[in-house]
Amino acid sequence: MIIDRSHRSWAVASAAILIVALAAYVPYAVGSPRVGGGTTLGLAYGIVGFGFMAFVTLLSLRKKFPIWRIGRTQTWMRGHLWLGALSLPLILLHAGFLFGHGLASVLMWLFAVVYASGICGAWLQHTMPRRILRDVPMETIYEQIGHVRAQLVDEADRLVADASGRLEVAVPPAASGATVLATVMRVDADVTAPLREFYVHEMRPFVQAPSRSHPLANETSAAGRFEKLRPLLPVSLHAAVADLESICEEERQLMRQARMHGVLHAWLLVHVPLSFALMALAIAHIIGALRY
Amino acid sequence: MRIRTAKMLAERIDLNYFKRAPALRRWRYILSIAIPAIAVLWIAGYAAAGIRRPYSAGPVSSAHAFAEMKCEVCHTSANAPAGFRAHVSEKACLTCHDAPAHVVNQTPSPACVNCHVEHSGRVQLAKVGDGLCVDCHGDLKTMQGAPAISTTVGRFGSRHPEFAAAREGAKDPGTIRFNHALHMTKDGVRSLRGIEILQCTDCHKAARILPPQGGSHELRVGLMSAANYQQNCARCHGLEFDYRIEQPAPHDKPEAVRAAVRTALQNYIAAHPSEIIKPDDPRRLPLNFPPAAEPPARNATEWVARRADNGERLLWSRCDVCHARTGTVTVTVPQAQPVADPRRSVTVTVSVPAFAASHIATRWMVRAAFDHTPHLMLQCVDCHAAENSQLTSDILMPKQATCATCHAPSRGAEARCFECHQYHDWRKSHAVSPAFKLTDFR
Amino acid sequence: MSDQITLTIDGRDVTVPRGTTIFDAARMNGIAIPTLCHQQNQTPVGVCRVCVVDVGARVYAAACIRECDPGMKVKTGTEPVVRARNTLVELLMADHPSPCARQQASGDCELEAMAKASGVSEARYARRLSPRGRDDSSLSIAVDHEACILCDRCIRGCDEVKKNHVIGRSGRGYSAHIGFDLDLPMGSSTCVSCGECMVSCPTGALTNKRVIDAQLPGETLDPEWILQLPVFKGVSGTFLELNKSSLVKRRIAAGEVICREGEFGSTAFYILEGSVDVFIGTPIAHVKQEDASAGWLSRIRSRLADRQEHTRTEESGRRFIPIDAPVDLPYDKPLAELGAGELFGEMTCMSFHPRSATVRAKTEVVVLEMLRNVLDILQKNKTFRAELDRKYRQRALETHLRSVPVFSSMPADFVDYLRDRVELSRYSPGEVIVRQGEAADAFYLVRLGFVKVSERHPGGEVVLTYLGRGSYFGEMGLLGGGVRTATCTALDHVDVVKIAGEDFQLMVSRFPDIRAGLEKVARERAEQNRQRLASTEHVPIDAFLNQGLMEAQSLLLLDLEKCTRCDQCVRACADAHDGVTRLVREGLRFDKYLVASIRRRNSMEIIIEDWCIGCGLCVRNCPYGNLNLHPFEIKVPDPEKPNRMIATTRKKATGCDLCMEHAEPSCVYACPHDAAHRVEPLAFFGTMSAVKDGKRTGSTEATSK
Amino acid sequence: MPPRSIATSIFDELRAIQRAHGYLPEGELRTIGDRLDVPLYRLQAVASFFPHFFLKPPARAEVRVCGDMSCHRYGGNELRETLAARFQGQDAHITHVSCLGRCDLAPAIAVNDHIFERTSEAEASALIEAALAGASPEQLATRKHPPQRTPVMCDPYVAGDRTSDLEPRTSDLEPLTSSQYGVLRTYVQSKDWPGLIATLKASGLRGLGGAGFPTGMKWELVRNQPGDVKYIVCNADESEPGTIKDRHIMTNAPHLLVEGMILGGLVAGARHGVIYIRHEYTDQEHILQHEIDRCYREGILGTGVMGSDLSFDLEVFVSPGLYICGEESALLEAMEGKRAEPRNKPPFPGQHGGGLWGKPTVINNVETFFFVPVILARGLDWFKTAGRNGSAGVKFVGVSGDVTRPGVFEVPMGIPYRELIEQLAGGVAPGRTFKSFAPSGPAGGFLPARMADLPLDWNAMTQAGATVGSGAIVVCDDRACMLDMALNAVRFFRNESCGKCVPCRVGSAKLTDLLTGWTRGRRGPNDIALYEDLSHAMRQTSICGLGQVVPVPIASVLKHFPDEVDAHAKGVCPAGVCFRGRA
Repeated sequence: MIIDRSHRSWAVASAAILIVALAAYVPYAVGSPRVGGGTTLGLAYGIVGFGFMAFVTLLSLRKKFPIWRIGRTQTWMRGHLWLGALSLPLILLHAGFLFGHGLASVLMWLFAVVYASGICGAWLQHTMPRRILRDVPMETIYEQIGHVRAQLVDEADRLVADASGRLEVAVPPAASGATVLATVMRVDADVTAPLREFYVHEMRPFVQAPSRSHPLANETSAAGRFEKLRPLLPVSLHAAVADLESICEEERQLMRQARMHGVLHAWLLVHVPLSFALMALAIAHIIGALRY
Repeated sequence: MRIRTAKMLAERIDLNYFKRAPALRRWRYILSIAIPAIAVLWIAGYAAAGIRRPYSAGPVSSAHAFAEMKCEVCHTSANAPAGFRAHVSEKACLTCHDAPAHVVNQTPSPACVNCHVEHSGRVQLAKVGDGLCVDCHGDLKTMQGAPAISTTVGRFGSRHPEFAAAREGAKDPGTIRFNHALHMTKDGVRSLRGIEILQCTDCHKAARILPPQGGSHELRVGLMSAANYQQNCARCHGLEFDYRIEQPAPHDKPEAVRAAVRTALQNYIAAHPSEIIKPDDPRRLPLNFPPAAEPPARNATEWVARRADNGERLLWSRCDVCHARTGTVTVTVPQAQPVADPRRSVTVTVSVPAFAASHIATRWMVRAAFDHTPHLMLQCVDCHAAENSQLTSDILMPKQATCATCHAPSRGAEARCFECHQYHDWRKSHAVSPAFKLTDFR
Repeated sequence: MSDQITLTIDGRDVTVPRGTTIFDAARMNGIAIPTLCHQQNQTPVGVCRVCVVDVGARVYAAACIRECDPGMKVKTGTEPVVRARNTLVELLMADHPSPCARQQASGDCELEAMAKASGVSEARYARRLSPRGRDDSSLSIAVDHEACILCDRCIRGCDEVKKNHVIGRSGRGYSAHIGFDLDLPMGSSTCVSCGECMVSCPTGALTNKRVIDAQLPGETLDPEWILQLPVFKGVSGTFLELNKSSLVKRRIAAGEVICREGEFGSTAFYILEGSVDVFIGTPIAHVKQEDASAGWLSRIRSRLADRQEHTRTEESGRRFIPIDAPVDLPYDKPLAELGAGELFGEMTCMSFHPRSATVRAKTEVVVLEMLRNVLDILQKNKTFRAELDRKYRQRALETHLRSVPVFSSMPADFVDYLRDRVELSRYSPGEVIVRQGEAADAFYLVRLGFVKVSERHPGGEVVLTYLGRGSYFGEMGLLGGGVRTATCTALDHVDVVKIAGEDFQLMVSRFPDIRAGLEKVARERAEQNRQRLASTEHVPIDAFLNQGLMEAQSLLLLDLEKCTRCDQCVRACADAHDGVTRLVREGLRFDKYLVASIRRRNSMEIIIEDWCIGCGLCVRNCPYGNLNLHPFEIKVPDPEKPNRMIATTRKKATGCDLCMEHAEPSCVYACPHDAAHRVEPLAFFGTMSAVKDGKRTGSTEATSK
Repeated sequence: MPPRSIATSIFDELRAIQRAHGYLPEGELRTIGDRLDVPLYRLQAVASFFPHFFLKPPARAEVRVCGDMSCHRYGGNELRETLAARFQGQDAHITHVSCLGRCDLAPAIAVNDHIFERTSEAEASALIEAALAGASPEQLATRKHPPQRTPVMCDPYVAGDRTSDLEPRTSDLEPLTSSQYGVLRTYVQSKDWPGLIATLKASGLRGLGGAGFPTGMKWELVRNQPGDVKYIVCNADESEPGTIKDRHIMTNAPHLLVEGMILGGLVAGARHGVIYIRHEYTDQEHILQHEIDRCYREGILGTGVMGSDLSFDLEVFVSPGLYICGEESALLEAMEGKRAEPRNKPPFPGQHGGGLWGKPTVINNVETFFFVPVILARGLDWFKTAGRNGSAGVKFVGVSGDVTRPGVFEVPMGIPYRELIEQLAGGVAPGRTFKSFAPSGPAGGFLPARMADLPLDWNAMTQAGATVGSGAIVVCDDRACMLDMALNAVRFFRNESCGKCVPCRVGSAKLTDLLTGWTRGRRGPNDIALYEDLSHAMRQTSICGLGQVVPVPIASVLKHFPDEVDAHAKGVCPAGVCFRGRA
């Protein structure tokens, strides 16, 4: 979610809450013999802060039921961002800016990590989509990259087969674990031989299982590779070569997309589980606090 | 060119793909369950192992350190409703501690833990924050009647009322004329032993003050004792009244002084009957007592009477140096006649001067305690402006601001209420018998 | 001048009539000259050159076409001649997909036989690099251009022998190939599938196509017998012989079910005797897919999701359910009867749609069950069409007219008047029915299939609407300026009822309420078009047209600068639609937006009715890939034992419905990142392009060729 | 006024649609089919045959770059690739086109059917950008060079600039009569047709289109065919790379062509004549049409030629354009509205069943018709002695390629090629070596420079294994790789093959592939045998001359430059042309 002008009311409200909280805290911190969760105000901070955190955590539950008409997810997301952001000052006020001991300290650290990852995530969500849009014009659905890739292999196979008559690629049984392609090719002076050779030995392994170390994974070296290939082939094949090049480009973009998608979503691996842990421990903390 | 129409792109997609979670999402699910589970297991593990440290709110005070791992010592659940809440009860505290009440008509009667907050580290529980006091004293209400003290007390140095003694217009209630400036002159004072430079401590000494009713708590040490004639004044301000008698008159009530003078003279003449007729040595008479041209005494009684009158006159004038004479009183004294028959007792009524009571204040701040001991590194005059004081009525107590020079939050010296004031009225304290043995906590 | 001439062939003196070709002269004398392009029943063309012989001239002569000259010395088998001939065979073999379809099927590919005979085992020449491809569009003839040697035999067969004039050469030089009509796919051409071309073809280029290898169950018929049936008059006997297994006669006892709604089929039925009931047992109304995830969870879901009961305005006023037969079923009582001489299952057979209704024999019936190839032939057969049309006029025209709300009030006498005056026409997929700008001379009622209505614009074509059975078109031209305002194109096999202009004018003048109804609809249509076009002024129309966005009423746009690709929208869509998503997060791009789904409404809408039969036509025709077929498991009553329920899987087309039962589309509602938007495309992109001041980047994908 | 055309109107119909829509939409084709009652496949057959017609909407800029022979020498193919790369992704379709007939002003390109000569890359780019920006054809046309009109030396009617010192034998000719069509007038009055034929036979005038069939015999043959309806056709479809002489004649002496055709028509008994002109020669078409209109106005054409009882109509037929249309029977097919596929011969056009619409037809080249009135006007003796070294006559030759003054030259027969190339055409560029020359475009093969001393003479050339052909001399200097030139020539034939017969359709493609392999150093051990088999089959079995001459360029290169060909097999291109761009 991009934080833009449409967030103004949220920002104002958050600022107001923050100001109120701070305003209440100042005399409290000055006047009260002690600060912290045990005091009335501290407890109040704790309750409100926990409330925010709980709401913020509920986003993931809300996402499980996308069509529930319980407020637009977007609103929830805004709440997630702003109330989540507010929860830190409130919890700090609750704790009197102390990290506490034992569980409380673990909570604080967890909270810090969750918060930091959240900030990081917000930043990523702010920037990565633009980068993906810019760098991966042939983007597809992340979950379908494998599927699309298989279709690209098919497309390339067909392309080469169409261009050069037949393509006999025997893939050894997967059980053997070998990735080397056994190929049977005609040996006569066939103008398409360089194409097939290139395809079977270089491009197909790349398209099938792209690796970043493969020469075709690099735009420049791939372009060079195709430039070398072209003069070996009759002009009539150049269209096919251009198509293959485009397939490689798509392949590269898919790799890039997978990578960028990983970056865009990896923080969630930290954020979400830890926030659940945080909630679990926070509840333990609350129980402890209520009991003792 | 490869044709990539929207439709072709869309058709590449397996329509049910979203039902299968990709690695990232799967890991998110796994971790979302695993990590909270680990967290719960961690906390539950401690609970199972009986280790309470993780959910201790913090280390307990040094005094209670012995019970740090035994929560139930304080968190008794016996009286908790439904058995869940285990807040620290008054009873738990009072098991070991005597905590007399504050004042009878205070409005709320806070629980111990309201002020003495545990789990805040190795602190002294007695040192409670001002807020707790200010809560009430900031806007004091009482159950009944108007409070005798300021009802709006706040932080020391700013919202704390000026010490009553040091307020504008306050006067020292003492009646003893004492010119501090005169005594504290740098040139010293002339005494019988020559020029003497006086130190404050020559007159003022710290003293212990015990609670009036024999309670166990000392009120405070290090108050200054009141100056004392015998110790501090007599050396210079002697009460000799006759050159023949070495013993000075006692520093006592006038009638006692009269009796003592007469007794001393009677005893002297009895011992020296020859001197009845011997006139006084004019050189040894006080300057303002010119020798009377009168005939020699006829008898001892007359001699005593004459000499006693002189001596008393002298002495009363001496009293007037320090004490304020309020008039005369009539007292009945025994007849000063030669006693033929000692069994006969004849009394006469005489009049003697009367003096105001001295009213020397020994404790200026009655609601607070001050200990001079920690302040010994200071010069007395740093706080007490005695050097220039010429009048008894001058208040020499420092003002609040003087204290706040150091006793301010920003200056380091303790400025909280408990520094000077006591919450518990220790006058009402009583002994408590210990409920635990040390071995309980081994 | 003598009529007989004498010449020498391979050293033998032969005498032949003047005008005899060397080939014939040699053959008459027992000398076989190999050839590929020559057939006795066709005019020689001399293009394969395999029959070349040495006549002592500068170059060899093609024996098949060269007439004998007196005293000519012909050598047919000298080493250089054979060498040249073998080279030709080798050249052809180089590009031949050996073994070709013919060789595989019957082992009689003439080229391969010749290659084998002349010892050409493997061509030494490089293979063709630009494939000419296959054409699988015809129902009865498979075309493999790869195997074509351009012998022109099919061309002459089609032209000279059958006088059908369909096949010709297209292109030039090495890229020349045979083409049908304007080089159309054979199935879309005017080819009548007479089979002459495939009989003529020496290789596997044109081969008989078996729709299914298996024999249809039933009584196989002798072509002679079939040809005696009036409706088969004029059908090629060769064809029937070749496709014997595709047409059977079946006798069905009363009460037996002939076909069942929802089933897939590939046959059509022609009733010879008896009558049948046609009915819909279970309109797949509101068929929902069971959500496999969790019972209670989905219950909670649906409870919280707060659906409104909603009837689409488009549905109201419907009184008939169109089915794959010459009758419509009344909405409230879906039952009809068909009798002898009627054909049903046409759409199923032609387009492999699932059956749209259940048919049960009312009496004992005799039907001809046929596969697509036979039906195709029949439909091209004038006799058969005439018979079908007669039937239609008699019984279906009236119900059909009345199924259109505007005509429901038409009195019976006028229907009678129209009965014989209307023209019944048929169009193949892609064929233009009326063309924008032409004079409006008729009014059309769609009988079968789907019609695309589009307008021409400088930037391209704007699709205005799609019409199906029960819709009509052509009224705007007739009521308005007399000029067609839009082009109507057949999307699949389309049958229309054509009411001539004067009849139409008569109708509207006699029935003012019909006129008013038509004019109202016409005004609405015109107004919609006008508004849409008026708002396009701000939008770069070519880019819009390229992407087809013009045709949308509402788009789901994903702002790719905001979208984190979290897939919430897809999940929400699936949740809202019984576990299948109608939203595919891939496809059109416009600027920074991904157009994830497209929704049309009013005249532009694709309404997926509850009686969707899962034919997939809409899915195939959707240019965006926004309509998809999903399998739904449903329980339907067993038509044979009404008390029993049987589970079947039905496919149902789905498309974005804007989550009509909710206030806001679920996808937009569920987007956490403010990236999903439902927009009205013209307004939205209009503003956007105005803001961007024309610095539009356009799409990188969709328009690339 | 001219009567209704005897040629088909189908191309006019198609052109009209194409003018209206920019291409041939399916619906329009269906409409014509219905109207003319022509099966659709016939329309498709011709529309897809001629590159002139678009079956799909054309690009905004349809750019066709010539890369044959001379244009190849001037970098036409590189220009095409550069432009293609530069305008990739734009609405410009840049493709190869066979010879545009501007060999003396190479390289030539056509933008939206307008031809531009000697086009640099910058000029071409500017043109394409103008076209992309929407410049109309008329606007583009303003950038063209107008045709240069120079008088023809041997024109008996016009006193031209006769100061040329290059042509001593023809430049001092004086006009014999001031009135054009004088010869025709004489013969219309005398009707001495057998005499005319005798004169032509005596002059030894041959068909100058390349085949060299004696003209007098041809005319006599048609004249003697039974039947009333005969036709006479002028083959002005000059499409062979290097051949530009007819363009020169049509530009500068249209009246002699028309006069020759009328004479031919009257001799042969044809009432109708058609000038079949290639569509790239728009200017010439206009010049001829203008001349024809003038003739109709002056009573030279039409009913009653010059007041006599003889009638003759003449029209211009614009070819839908292809090299194969230069083949006489293919030309007739095209005129009949069919695919321009050559017919099996016999019957020949002059015979019954072989000509236009099956009628006996005289078909001659522009130059042939041109020389008829010239010879008749100037007399046999002049013609016989006009040549050098015993050769008879005058010839127009086009010299192009690596010479400094390319152009069309009117030269005496028998002049040595070396003189023609090195003196008249200015020779190769300074510092370059004259390496080889093609005496007759691609069809005549390549001869080494040492054979340049051969005279321009039919017999001498035939003896040397070459041909005078159409007089399209293309010169190569030492920068040319002969294998590459042979490939270029073979590729031209492949591109122009009509596809009717197997040897030419498949063989030309396979031969191109084979030679392409050679230029890339891929020559198998059996390739020569393969080539010989293929060459034999093509020469012997192709229906028409195109197929038969496909192997000629490579045969001549193998014969005269074997070392250069062999070097390629070792991966070396002595001229440094091939293998460029290879890593």
